[in-house]
Amino acid sequence: MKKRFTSFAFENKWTTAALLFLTGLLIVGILASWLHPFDPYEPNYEAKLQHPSLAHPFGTDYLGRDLLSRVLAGIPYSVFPALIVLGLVMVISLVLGTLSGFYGGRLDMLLMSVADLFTAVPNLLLTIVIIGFLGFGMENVYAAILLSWWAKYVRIIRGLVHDVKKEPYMLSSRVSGSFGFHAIRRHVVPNVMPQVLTLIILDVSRVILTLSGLSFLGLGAQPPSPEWGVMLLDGKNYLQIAPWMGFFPGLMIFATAVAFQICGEKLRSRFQLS
Amino acid sequence: MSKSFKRSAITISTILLLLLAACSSQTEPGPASTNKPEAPAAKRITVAVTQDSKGDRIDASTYNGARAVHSAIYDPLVEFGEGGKIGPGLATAWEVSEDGKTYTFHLREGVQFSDGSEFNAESVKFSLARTVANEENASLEIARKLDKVETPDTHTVVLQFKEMATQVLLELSQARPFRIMSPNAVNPAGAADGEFVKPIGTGPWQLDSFKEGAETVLTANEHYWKEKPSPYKLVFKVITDPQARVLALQNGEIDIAGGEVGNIPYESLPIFENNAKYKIEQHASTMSYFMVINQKNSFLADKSVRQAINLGTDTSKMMNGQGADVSGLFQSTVAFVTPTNQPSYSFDPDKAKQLLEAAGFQWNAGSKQYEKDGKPIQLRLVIQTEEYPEWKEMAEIFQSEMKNIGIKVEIANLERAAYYDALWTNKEYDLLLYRTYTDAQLPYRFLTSLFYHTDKTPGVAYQDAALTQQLDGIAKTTSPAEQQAIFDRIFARLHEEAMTVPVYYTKQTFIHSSKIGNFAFGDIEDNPVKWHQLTIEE
Amino acid sequence: MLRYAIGRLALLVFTLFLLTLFVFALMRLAPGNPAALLLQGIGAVPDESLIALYEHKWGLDQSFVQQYVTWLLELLQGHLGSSFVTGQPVTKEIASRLQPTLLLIASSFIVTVLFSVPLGIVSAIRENTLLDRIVYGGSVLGLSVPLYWLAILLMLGFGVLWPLFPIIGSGSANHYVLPVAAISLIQGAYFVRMIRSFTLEYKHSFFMEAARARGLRRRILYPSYLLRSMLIPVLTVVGTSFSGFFGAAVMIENVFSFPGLGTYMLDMIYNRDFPAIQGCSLLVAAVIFVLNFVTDLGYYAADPRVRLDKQRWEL
Amino acid sequence: MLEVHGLTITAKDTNRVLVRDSSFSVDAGETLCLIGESGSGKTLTGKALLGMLPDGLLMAGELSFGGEVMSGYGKKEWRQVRGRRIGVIYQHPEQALHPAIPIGRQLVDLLRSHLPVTRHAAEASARAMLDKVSLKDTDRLMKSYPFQLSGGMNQRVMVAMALLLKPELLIADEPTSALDVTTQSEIIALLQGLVAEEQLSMLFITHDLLLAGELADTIAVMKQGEIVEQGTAAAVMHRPKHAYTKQLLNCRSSFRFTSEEGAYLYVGNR
Repeated sequence: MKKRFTSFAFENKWTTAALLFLTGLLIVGILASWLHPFDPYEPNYEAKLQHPSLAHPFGTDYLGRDLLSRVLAGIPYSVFPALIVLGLVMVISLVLGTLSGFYGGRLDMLLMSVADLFTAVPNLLLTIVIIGFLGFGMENVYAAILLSWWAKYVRIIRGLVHDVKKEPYMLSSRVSGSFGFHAIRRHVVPNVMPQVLTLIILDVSRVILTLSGLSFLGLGAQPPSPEWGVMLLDGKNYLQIAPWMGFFPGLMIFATAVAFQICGEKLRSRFQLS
Repeated sequence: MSKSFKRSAITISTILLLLLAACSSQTEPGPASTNKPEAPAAKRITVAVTQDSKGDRIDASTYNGARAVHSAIYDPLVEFGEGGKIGPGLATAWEVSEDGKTYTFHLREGVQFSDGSEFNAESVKFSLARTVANEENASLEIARKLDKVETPDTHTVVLQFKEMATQVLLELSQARPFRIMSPNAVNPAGAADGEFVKPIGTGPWQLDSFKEGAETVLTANEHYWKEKPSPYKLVFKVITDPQARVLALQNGEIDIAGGEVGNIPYESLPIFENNAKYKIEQHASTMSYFMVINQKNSFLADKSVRQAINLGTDTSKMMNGQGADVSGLFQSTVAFVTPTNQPSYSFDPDKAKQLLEAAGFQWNAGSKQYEKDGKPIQLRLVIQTEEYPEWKEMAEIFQSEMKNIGIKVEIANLERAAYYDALWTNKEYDLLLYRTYTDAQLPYRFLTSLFYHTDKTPGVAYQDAALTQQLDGIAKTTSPAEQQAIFDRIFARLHEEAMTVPVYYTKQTFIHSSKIGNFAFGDIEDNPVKWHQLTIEE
Repeated sequence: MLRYAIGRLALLVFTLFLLTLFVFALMRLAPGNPAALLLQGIGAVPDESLIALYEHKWGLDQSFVQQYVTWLLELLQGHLGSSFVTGQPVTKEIASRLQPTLLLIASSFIVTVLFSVPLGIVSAIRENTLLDRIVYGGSVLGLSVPLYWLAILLMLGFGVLWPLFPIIGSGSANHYVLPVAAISLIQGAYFVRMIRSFTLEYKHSFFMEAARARGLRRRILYPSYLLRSMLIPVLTVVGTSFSGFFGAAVMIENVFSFPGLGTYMLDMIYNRDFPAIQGCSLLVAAVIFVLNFVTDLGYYAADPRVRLDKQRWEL
Repeated sequence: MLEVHGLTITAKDTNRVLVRDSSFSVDAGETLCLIGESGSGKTLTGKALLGMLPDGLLMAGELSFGGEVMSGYGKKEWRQVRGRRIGVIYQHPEQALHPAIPIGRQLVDLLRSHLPVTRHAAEASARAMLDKVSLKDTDRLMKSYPFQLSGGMNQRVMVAMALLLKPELLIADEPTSALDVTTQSEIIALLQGLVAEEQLSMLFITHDLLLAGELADTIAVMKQGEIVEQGTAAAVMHRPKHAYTKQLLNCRSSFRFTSEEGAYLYVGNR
């Protein structure tokens, strides 16, 4: 397995760059506390809204806090939870999507109607209730995102499973009486995985942006959290005065998204070959 | 083109058409509504507002619709002047009986409603009766205490109250709900409980057209009695997003924005400063931001902690330094506030620490917090940013200042409904950033609604028997001198018990394009600008 | 086919019923009391007596089941009760705000599909060329920019610095240009990525290689062989995007101050106007379910394996 | 007919050699069997003959077909050869046919890609070809989809499609490995008949030595990308020189029996 990984890592320069960026994120995210040049939370009124400079490569925000430190401190609040949420969404929707796509019939009907239910309910309402009910805290915001996202994935995965189920080799394996679960594990999942992986990779940045959207509607992370989505929202208010306040968190979200895309793409092609 | 391609293209397009049909099956026939062809003469002055003004349901006896539109259409009997002085409105003179139960108003002659009908005692009787009949207004003093309304002649109205009423003139001067509406505005005409038809008032404007969620258009009332009616149309355009309002000002889709009615975030002001195309108008307001204290919290029950918090708050840092003049809960523009009668806590973090230590709090060097028998001082500050976006920055500044005096503050930026739930019902806050009311509702109505404390109805912001007694005293006298003496003691009591944490005195800020001339602020914040005096210079 | 459609419709009605119950319960759980909020809005003190007055007027003092049953009976007679905030019947309010939203969603849907489906396919066919890289980069950028940011940037760019289009309200046709552009770019980015990866998947499938091995001409190979096999995945992507479009419309309507269903719904949720929220979610859900239903029919038509599952050759 | 000299296929990024310096030839009307275990490069060789190597692989060596050198062909030239002068059939016919397009249409599309024929004429010759591969009820078959047909029927359709344009060479890449034993022998019989009747030369790729022994005029044995032994069928089957060929011969089954049609029925060593 080791040889496989190194070949994967240094296959081409893009993948290497992406992997380096992600490991960098991981390391800084974990060791963040003593890595920032400045304190990400302490206001410094003399240095309000300063242009990006040598002292402050990303400039400063409306309270004079160094944006580079805040962006670095924001990693554990933005990237890690996004991955956890996506992991959970993937597991749930894979299970439900496969079951309903593979077995069909009443189970499929029921799952689809519940899925339709969750896609149709305005997810703002859902989020307000969850946060209002479970109280504040980022895990509740993520639970809300989870609840409103799983439905879409189940529907897509069901469509994919539908495709795979019709493939001839699937017919032969069912004809030969292989037990449903075995067929799913050996045939359906490996075949659906490449598409599901693409799906999930696509949505890494969207989870962070959904958070930013929720903060736009007054439900996101609490001040003074350096979560990227919230910083993006603050940046919008200072668009014409201090454009860097929105630009750099946005740039980080973009870079993270690109890195995940590249790794995901390469992982997916590896999936296909093996 | 091979057959197979045509076939698959057809399949895809049919599916798309099906989707489109399903989508637009509910749309009403007719093309997208384009603006009505503009009457060539009337040029338009466009004002940005944050919410739909529900122009077609602005009934003078209710709180429906936007305050600015309400006060542009209807006039009050008496007007609210600087510092709470009551001036003549539709009533030229008035007398208040010794026992405060009889108010006699002498009405202005020769005034007509916008539909040409006569303004007289009958129309005043109709308006007041309709407002009192509406149970939603039950909490107002006039609605509670009014006995009957007599009209000895066509231009005199006498209000008889069951018991002494001291807030009559203030309530009459407010934007809602006691302004005067023509009896023809309801069906059947003149019936106090008639069905509302169309807003007809004596004010400078009348309703021209209304497009829900988009705009309310007013035209001048040619019969306006006070000044020359405006030659232009006044358009209140709904723009919900603050940045969109800034951009709409920049590209000329709106001419005026700001104040409470269409606020422009203060951080966007630099875009318009020293810019010839725009003019920034500023005017003192009567509203101030302050923090409500929850006495149930174990730390906040201790007066020295409340005082320490006041001393530790550097209000000069708020809103980029504009908060420097904060001293006491009410601004100097509020009625009964004199330069000397409002003691206040000036910024002194060391004194704050001394107070905490005197009250038995030990400094824990490790957590850099004060604690008492092992429990560090931790407070939850609840705010909302939907109506007041600037509160987020203020909360963060407050948080860091409290850290300097060893108090840990956790900010909870709640969604609007959850915020008001916390304030009015479930009390899940230690500190809550709120704001005072404005103009005629200050100081008495604001103080009674938040600080009046009885066993049956506990005080919302603070529960203090002495303050409640003083408020009762106000209700027993109509003489300004006596009321002033009581208010002096009330302000002292507010300060002495450190019942609130004043944070910022608001200012009314309007921005308009420089082609709009003769800009003048109105008498109350609900009627912020004398719209009818505005001119358009080419 | 008919039996399948009827079964699906019955399921749809059942799900709608489930939805109304779900939204009804959700609103009772949400924090915030409609009466207190209304009183707060008009500057009165929300004390118990006034709150009780309103709650009685709106029937909120009845039990949950009672409220739901009365609401359901009213629904069957075709009206959705009247809004707390304005007192107007909800049906009238929704009707007056429906057109801008539907026009916005329909036009952005068409624009998105027209530009992103072909772009996704072409960039997959011309894999690893310059075009593919640009499309790849652009779509990732589209996936990393929040919708409200893009909307503001478009307003600044094409409404202020280079004033080509109006930026407020839905007055005339060119009021729709920037909002539709904002929605289409974001949704388009997602479509392009999905369609491109599906096309790659099918492009490398065995029957395409066999077809090339038979020397089939490109003019037949791509338009019909590749496209025909793409029908199902395209439907999957399009079929699951409707609620995404509506979510985007709510956000865009708020930034561009569109007098549509989006702003209305957001206001009503903030004011906890139960009948209005109930009515809107029912309508939105109905439209989304119908569109999902149409997509399923599309599956049926597009995939012969589903259609002719029963007619197998018996040797 | 088909001359291959020094064919070498290497992977671009890891430059691993997949097929090393292989040379063989197929004369007109003859059948060459290319034998080797899976992964020995036999399928890759088949793809190289049609210029269908997946990108990421490099081809060296000289290919000539009917006297013309093909190694330097561009896309356009290859398209003239594929399907028209060289036909291909695969192991999984139902995957090689488009799942959502009726069989008739796929045949007509093939014809119209190469010849300026009207739709009607194309359908007629398609039907004729289906008869030729002894498929019954062609009208209904033309409108059916691959998933509706059995494995054997699909393979017959593949053969019909491969021979529709009267190619000179047929490449058969393990056409019978996925079929049950009876269908397998029917397809083999069909191929033998067509080769004889059409004077067709065939490159038959398989891992089944016995099947090769029965079909082939000449046999080439491939091991890890290299042709280790080449010669007439009789020579290779009875007087194998290379140890690997002997090993392949020994592990064939210990018993066989004869079915009515005289085709050998045996249990192959999968």
